[in-house]
Amino acid sequence: MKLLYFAWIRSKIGIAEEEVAPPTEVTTVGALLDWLAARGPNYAEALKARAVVKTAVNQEYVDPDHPVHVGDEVALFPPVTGG
Amino acid sequence: MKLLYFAWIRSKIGIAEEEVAPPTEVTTVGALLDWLAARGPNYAEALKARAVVKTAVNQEYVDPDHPVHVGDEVALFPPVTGG
Amino acid sequence: MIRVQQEDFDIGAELARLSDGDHSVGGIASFVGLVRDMAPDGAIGSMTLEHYPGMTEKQLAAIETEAHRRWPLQASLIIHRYGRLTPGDRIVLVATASAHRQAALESCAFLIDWLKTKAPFWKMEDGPGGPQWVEAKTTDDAAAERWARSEGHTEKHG
Amino acid sequence: MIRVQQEDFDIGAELARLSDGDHSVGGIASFVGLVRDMAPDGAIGSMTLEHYPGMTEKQLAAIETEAHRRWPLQASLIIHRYGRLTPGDRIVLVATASAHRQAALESCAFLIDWLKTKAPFWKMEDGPGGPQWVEAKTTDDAAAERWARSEGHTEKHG
Repeated sequence: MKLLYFAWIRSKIGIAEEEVAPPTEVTTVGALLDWLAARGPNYAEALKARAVVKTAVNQEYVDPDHPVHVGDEVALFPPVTGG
Repeated sequence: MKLLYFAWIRSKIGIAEEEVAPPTEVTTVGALLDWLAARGPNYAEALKARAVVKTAVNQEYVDPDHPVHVGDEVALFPPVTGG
Repeated sequence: MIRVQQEDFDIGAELARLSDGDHSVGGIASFVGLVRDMAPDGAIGSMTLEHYPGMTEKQLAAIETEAHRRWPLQASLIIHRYGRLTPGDRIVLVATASAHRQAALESCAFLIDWLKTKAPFWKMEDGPGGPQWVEAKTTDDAAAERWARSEGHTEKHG
Repeated sequence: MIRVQQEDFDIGAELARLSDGDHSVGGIASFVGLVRDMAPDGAIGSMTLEHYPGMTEKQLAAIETEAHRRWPLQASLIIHRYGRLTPGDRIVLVATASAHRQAALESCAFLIDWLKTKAPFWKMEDGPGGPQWVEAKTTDDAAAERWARSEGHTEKHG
């Protein structure tokens, strides 16, 4: 599973992307965020304001109950500020 | 009093502008139109659909009960179609 | 700013000028009206735009002043052409610059809607059956009417 | 058409291309977003726009498709820049061409409102206190929300 981080979530975690292999019980985006937040203080800090963490799976916006699978591209980012 | 005609009102009357000296009882735009319509078949034809004849006095839109005075510039034209 | 002219205009240059040197402008909304070939058989070769010199400028200036009264605008521009035009030609440009996107978008729509019913221009199309005066559209009256009803709006007070 | 690029764009040329050779276009509405100098002391020297390559194009294409579904449009264009920009620089251009004025105006507002909440771009401002990520505005959510509510509209069926 490929994870991508953008804007201040990237700054706080400290890397822009990584390959991860979460345990098999991590079947949703929400569970993935919980698992990530427990990986270290940088992750915990980046993900603590969970309500403002937007998620995309394979480049489409999804809700926390959306399933994640091996091979997915999952992106975490704050609310967008373009335009 | 200077009269200006535009678009199909000008075409029907046959001239673009003229100086007129209506009788003193012509004190409003509405009375001016009545007086004009009686001046000849070209005026009658141009002004017969009175509801679509727009009027301006000194370059401001006015209603039929607006007063007219010696020296005014009075314009008659159909609904505008610019833009 | 108001311009009534026969010549074409350069949209890129006009819009660039609207915010030139003013870094408080966050957005520029614009509308360009073009001559359409309305005839089903594509037979309209040209049209002629007549206007009422003097009153045109007065009305356009009044419309622009009203837009600045209703929205917080840094700058605005109305250019309207007259004379002979052919399909695809630019007729009119309205543009508004504001710190706020919605103010620019709304005031731009307001300017073109009001201009359509207030600025003394008349179109005559040269069709296959000879020249014909274009009839006013009731949808234009309805579009202008909605601005008469909606005096207040969010951006001005927000 | 969608373009995501670092380079600036030429508004006049882009808008001219939108109606080029298509005489059924009666109007082109556009919105250009510019970098504002937000700091009260004018201290923002530059900003950097980050985006999510791949998803950006996908989202912009989806927004554009939705605009064509809702309004009768002849053509549309979204250009969004990324990278380092300074106050006064153009960030984004959205433009819509239609036979009908209201369709062009409404769809243009729709495109920029939706883009603001859906296209994955993030602004980082280089202020006097160092770089700072720009916070999303709730007014942007509200602006996008109003399009979620207003599916139908006059021009499409009129």
